[in-house]
Amino acid sequence: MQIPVVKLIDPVTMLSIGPAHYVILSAVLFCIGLFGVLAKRNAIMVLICIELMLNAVNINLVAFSKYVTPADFIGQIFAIFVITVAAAEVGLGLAIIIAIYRNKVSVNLDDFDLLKW
Amino acid sequence: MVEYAMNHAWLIPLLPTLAFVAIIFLTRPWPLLSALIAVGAMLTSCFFATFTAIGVFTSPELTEKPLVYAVNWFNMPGMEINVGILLDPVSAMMMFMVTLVGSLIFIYAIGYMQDDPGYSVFFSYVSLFAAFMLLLVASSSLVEMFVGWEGVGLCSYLLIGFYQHKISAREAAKKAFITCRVADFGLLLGMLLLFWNFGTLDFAALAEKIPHFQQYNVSAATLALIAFLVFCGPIGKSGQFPLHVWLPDAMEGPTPVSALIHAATMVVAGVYLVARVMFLFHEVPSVMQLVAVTGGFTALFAATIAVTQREIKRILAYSTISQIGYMMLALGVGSLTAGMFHLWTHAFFKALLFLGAGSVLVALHHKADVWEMGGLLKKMPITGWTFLVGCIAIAGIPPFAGFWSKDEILLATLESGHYVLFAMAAFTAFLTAFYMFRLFFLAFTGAENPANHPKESPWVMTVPLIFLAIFSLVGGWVGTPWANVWSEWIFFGHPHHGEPNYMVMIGSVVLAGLGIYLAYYFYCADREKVKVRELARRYQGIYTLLYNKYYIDEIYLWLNHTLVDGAAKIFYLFDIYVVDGIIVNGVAAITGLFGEGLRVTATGRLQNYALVFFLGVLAVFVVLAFTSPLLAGPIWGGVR
Amino acid sequence: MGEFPVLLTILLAPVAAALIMAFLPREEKLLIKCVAAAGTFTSMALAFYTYFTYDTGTGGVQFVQQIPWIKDLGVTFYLGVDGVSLPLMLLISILGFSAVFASWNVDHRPRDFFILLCLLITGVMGTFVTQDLFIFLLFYEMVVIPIYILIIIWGSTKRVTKEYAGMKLTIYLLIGSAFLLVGVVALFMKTAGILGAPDMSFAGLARAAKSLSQFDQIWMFAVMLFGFGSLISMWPFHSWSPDGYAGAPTAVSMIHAGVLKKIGGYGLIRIALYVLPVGAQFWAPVMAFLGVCGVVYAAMAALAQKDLKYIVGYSSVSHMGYVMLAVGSLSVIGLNGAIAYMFAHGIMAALFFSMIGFIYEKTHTRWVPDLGGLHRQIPKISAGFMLAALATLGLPGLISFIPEFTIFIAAFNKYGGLAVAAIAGVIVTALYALRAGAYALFGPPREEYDHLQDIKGPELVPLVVLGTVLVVGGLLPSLLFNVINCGTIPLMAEINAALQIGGKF
Amino acid sequence: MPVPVVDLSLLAPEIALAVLATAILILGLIVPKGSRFGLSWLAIVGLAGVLGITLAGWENQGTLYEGLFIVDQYAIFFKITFLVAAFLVALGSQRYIERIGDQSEYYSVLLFAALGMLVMASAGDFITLYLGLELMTIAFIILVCFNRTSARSLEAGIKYILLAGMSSAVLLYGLSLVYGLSGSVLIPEVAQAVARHPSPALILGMVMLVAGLGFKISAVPFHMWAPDIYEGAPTPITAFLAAGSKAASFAILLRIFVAALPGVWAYWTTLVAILAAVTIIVGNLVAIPQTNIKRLLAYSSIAQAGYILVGLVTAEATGVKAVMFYAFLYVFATVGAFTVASCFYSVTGSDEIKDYAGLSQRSPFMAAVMVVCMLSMAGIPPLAGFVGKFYLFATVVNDYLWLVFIGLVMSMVSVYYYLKVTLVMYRDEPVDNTPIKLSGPVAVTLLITMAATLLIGICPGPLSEAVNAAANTFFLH
Repeated sequence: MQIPVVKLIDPVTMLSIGPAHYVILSAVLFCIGLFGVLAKRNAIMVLICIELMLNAVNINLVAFSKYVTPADFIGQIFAIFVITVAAAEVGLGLAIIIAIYRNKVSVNLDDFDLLKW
Repeated sequence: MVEYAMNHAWLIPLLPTLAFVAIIFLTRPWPLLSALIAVGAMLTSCFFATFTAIGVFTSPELTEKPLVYAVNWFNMPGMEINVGILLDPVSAMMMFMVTLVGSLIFIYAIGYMQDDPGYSVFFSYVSLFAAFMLLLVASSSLVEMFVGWEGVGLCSYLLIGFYQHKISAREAAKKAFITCRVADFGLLLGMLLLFWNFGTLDFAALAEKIPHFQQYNVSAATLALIAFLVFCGPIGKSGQFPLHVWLPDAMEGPTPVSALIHAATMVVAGVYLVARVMFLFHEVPSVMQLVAVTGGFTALFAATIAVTQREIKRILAYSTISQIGYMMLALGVGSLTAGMFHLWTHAFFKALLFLGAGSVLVALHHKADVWEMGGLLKKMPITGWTFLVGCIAIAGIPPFAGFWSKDEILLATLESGHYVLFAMAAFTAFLTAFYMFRLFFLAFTGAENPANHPKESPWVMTVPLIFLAIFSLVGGWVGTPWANVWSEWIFFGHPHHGEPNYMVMIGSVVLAGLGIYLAYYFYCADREKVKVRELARRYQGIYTLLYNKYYIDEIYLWLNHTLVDGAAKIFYLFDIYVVDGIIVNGVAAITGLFGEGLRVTATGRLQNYALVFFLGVLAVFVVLAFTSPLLAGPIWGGVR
Repeated sequence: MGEFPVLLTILLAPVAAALIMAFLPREEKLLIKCVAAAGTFTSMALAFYTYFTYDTGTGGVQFVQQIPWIKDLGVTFYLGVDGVSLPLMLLISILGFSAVFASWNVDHRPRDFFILLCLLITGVMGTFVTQDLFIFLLFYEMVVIPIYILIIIWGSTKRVTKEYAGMKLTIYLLIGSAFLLVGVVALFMKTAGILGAPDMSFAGLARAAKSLSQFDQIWMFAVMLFGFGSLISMWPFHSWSPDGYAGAPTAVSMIHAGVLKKIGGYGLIRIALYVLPVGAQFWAPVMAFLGVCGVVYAAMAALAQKDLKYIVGYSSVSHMGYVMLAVGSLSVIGLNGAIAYMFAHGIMAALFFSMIGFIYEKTHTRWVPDLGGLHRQIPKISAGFMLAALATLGLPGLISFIPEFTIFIAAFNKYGGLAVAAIAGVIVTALYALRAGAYALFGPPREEYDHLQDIKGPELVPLVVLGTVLVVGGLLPSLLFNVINCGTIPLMAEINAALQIGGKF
Repeated sequence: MPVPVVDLSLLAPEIALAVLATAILILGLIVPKGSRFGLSWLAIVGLAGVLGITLAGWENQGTLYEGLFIVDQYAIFFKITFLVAAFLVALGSQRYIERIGDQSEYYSVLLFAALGMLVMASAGDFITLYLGLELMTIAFIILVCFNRTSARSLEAGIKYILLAGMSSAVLLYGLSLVYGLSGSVLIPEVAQAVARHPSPALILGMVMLVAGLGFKISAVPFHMWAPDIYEGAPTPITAFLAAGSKAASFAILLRIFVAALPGVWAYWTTLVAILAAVTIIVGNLVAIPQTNIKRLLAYSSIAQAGYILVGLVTAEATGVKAVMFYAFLYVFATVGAFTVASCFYSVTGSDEIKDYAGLSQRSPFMAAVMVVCMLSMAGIPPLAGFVGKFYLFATVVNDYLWLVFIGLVMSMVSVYYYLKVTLVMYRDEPVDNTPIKLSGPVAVTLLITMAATLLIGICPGPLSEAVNAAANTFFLH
């Protein structure tokens, strides 16, 4: 069947901000976050990078909400939920990191390998 | 009475069976009672057998048309096996002979087995043997006969190994069973082929069908093969060359056993089988030739060995082999009459000889070497004289039984034109006379051996000897060339009247006489036996060869230990190292290794886990992207 | 004839015994044993009743009980026996009973032992009394775990450790059954598709399978052949068997060699052959060939053994070769022979193992060179041993001869030359059987065994029961064949109908 | 537009559970520390009550909030499954928790986790899905590191939160893409959109979604976290994690893929089949060399996930049904095995397999339960696992025969490591012969699990019919 194609990246309207910009931005942000998660050795940094990833998602959601479903605010609602949950998650994360720091005097992820094989 | 006996012929095998059961389960603790039960059962069967025989011999049509009482044993579509009793002169004669000789030997055994720990067991075994033997004789179908056939084999195994604590006895028993087993393999195949081609194993039916085997589209070659395979059985059972090796060793058993099983009855079962299925052999002359040659050769071959043996029972054993060779020869040249006749006479005098030997052994406390005996005739007259009768009978001096039957055989051989075989047979007759009298002179005449203190055996042992001696004398008179009652009854095809051939008679007598004289000359005339020693020294090679029975046992032993056991070892090692070791355990080991290998990927570093996770996502996406047709479309697809 | 659920009772009597035992105190050893004996005896008595009241005139499946079980799998709890399963059911009940007495002297944790034993017996029993494939499977693998535990706790370590032996036996058979399951699942789906509604009863499957494609039948039969074949220790999938038996305690060896293996043969006939005749026809030569290989190979291997249990272990592999050969002959005579032979072998193998068990118990060795002259010290055991040995070598007049003969006839008709090799196995069999007997029992007695006690009292039961069956079955084979005919004739008729060919018989 | 009428009776279980959880939390603050043990009973009884409510609502179906929240028998069945799991875990873990922490917190969090699962089961759109998922996850994070004094527990906790966070981020990103490209978050609408014009980006979104859920069900290659967390977490939690969260994730996976994406499914099936095969193989092979009972069970539960995935391969009622059936019986097997482990731990303080020596003599019942549960996982008749596997593989035998071979052969391989445990428990002589006493509730738990495993195995008829009904309602939407 014939798919109605909308040029997301339009050289003419390139200067005016379009959905593509948001999508690309969020993608970049996501990748940065992912890199952090994989590369950083400090638990707190990793936690922050996860936040980055979640925020990338939020950007996506909001952008799509504006361009795809402008009528109802699904995206925004979703984003708000994400923010809330993320907050809870971070709180919990920090709590655990503190607890484990008490226990091991370290927040370096490489020190946590009691459990393996 | 006769009617009754014929209608209840099935009792004849049954009674000894009952005796066996009774002894094993009830009367084992009371030896004498057990013995009496066994003897009683045997005598009763003998009684029945006698009347049956009379009945059979008074109704001539039975020779052509045997009387069969059969019941279904088990059946399934395409296979119906009956068991029953088949009465015709041959089987009647056999039954009579077996029960008669059996009874005498049982009685003898009462004395012989005195104060033996296994007294009752012995009588239970021999009763069982008698049962199986009679079943074999009376059976109406090949399967049933096979049951009896293996059964007697079993009993001979048990009785040869009766003194199980002796290594030699144990080995002899095993040897006997396995040798016969090898032979029975052939017989079994023959039976299968028969069944396959003719769809039945009843003698009567087979006798109907086989003469017109072409109708059942069976080629002559197949029939020959069948006949040959069937003949394998007798070769083993009747100790024909090359499977004769077990019979001499079988002498490890108690002497009554040797007399009953390994002289009079079981070993001639092979002859009986061939006679039974004569209708089969008759169709394939080639195999008949084979039978004749095997018989003739065995006769001569065994006789030569017997000449040099020292143990009294071994000599008799080889003579048995040789005599059975005669019977085979007779059957081979097509004279059922002569074969069965010799079987009949041989039963008596060979039993007599063995029992005599037995009584000697008892007297000498089982010192078996004839060279250490001597002068026994004075000390044990009854044994000695009866033994002499036996020797004369087997040597073939008229009017003793052996003469008539042997004469029949020689005659038949000659008439059928097998001159070479005739010559061999004749020479065998000479040898027979020689070694039998060698035995006699060595044992019973000459100087006494001071080491021995022999005394005559009790009457339970001597009375049977006397009876047997009588039979060895008169047993042959039923078949004299002038009044040949025998051939009126027992024949295949048409009655065979051998014209009295005086050349043959005289010839054989002369040969026998010569043999006896030589024996006298070497072993009786010169006290010191110097001549014979001289002779042995001169022909050292031949002597040792004969003395060691042509080294055949050694060859078999080598085959058994090197080839069979070697092969077994190889199979076993292959099994544990290849099938089990490499394949089974190998697979298991590999699985385990995979487990270990994958295990170490769990490093415990959560970022490695994250990496794997992410790579997984990519991988899945890539796979999916390439398997799905979507890459064609634009990245974003359609967006509103 | 459903007024009294006889089969159900036969099946559940041992379970009941097990439950009772579970609540008895550990110390009540004698009581425990008696309970076990009672349970097994009940099922044996009823099994005999069933066997002799089975109406051979009408034949077919009798003593039927049906309870709808799983609707969407078309499973019914379908109990019933016919000529094929009846002898084997009788066999397990006899063996179960004798096994209890063969292990009468177990004093290490007897309660656990007899509970597991009863469960094992039930499991085996179940496979024979059901007519529904799914229920068959339920029982088929249920026995695995009791056997494993029995081996690892009460087993003995010789050439290989009992742990290894038990694990190998278990895993090997399970892998086999995995393949079998693949076949069954596929069969189930395909037949369900054909019938519209699923049906797991043998008859239903057979009906539906007629319209399977030839290819399907062939590959399904192949996997089933592997599954059942490894259970019946078909060469070359036999290597679990000798080690397993050597490691196992007497009772397990008896039941495993005696009956459990036979489930393989039974399954081959009842499921593979009956449901997938086309596949069977395709694979028959292979079965026969492997069977013959097994006969010769294992017999030769047995010849090289010095451990009594290994001898019998290999000999049972070799004897199962005959069964494969018979099944491969695809004829009424062959099937008759196969089933009768499975029965016969069950009896004699059990007798053999129980006697070896006693010898081991008394002398603490199974190593033939260390034995000898036992016939003087323990005559009864020796007698039983010799009886078993003679049955093993197929002595006429004992139960094993006629089935063997029948198998030979059937095999000979179909695969002349191949059969000859199998028949030649008879010689080797005689060789190792007699050697074992001769070297272990006969010859000069050894004084270190003079003090030995011969079996007496309850220990005699296995010898008496099995010995009687051995002889009676040998003298009156029709007792066996009249029943078996009722099963095999219709079965073979179905198969031939499916194959559109009239077999030679 | 008219204000939609909300039939709260459909929400009864969720509401009841939320109330219960909150109540316990609050009471925990009020009741003095010493006497909080009663709260555990409150939780247990309450769970039973909720279970009753749910069962009562079996016939009561419908959708709320314009399809955001779907209540069909499919959902209800899964809810029952979760509640049963929660109930058994709660019942079996009283003593265990008593030693490591506060009863009230533990039980309230446990209930919240259960609540999250319930929500997931009837999620009709991505937002609800996400909420339920996160509720469950966060609750589990708390529970995993509930034993604040143990380094292992904490390590498990941090690993879990970071990895779970990342995975949910990935999941969300996928969701956002799907939403963006389909213009809706309602699963049915998404379905139509995807069916109308699928695109690589959409597929990427879907893949991320799968990855996120695959993480929860610990399907290879998203499984790496499972063994560590399972080993480190308090054993009852491990049980709940293995049984509950897996089942919940499967519930939602089925909802999304089988119901919602028939259009793109065609070329997903092969992928799922491969995933299933790999998961089965890896899980079983790595379990072989394990020496710690929890880790062994962890790997075996990975393998179990593989088996359940088999049911997803064919997007049909039979598959759905098989998954539901297996998930249900799997709950009992897992909880049973882990409960044995947990109360063994609370007696001996060890999880090493070698310490299980002679368990059959110290406590025949525990040993028996262990064996039964493990063999049920292995699929040995007459235990429940056999029937479950039969259903699962029956669905794929026609198209993916190789998968059936792998699955069944591997399940028999798994018997190997289960039997190694059996060997230790039954053959070896115990080091100290003191019999292990079981507290009443634990005994009841074990009894229930064993009885259920046997019962479902021997006569699966009733359950399979219930499952049938549920699976059919599933296709109404």
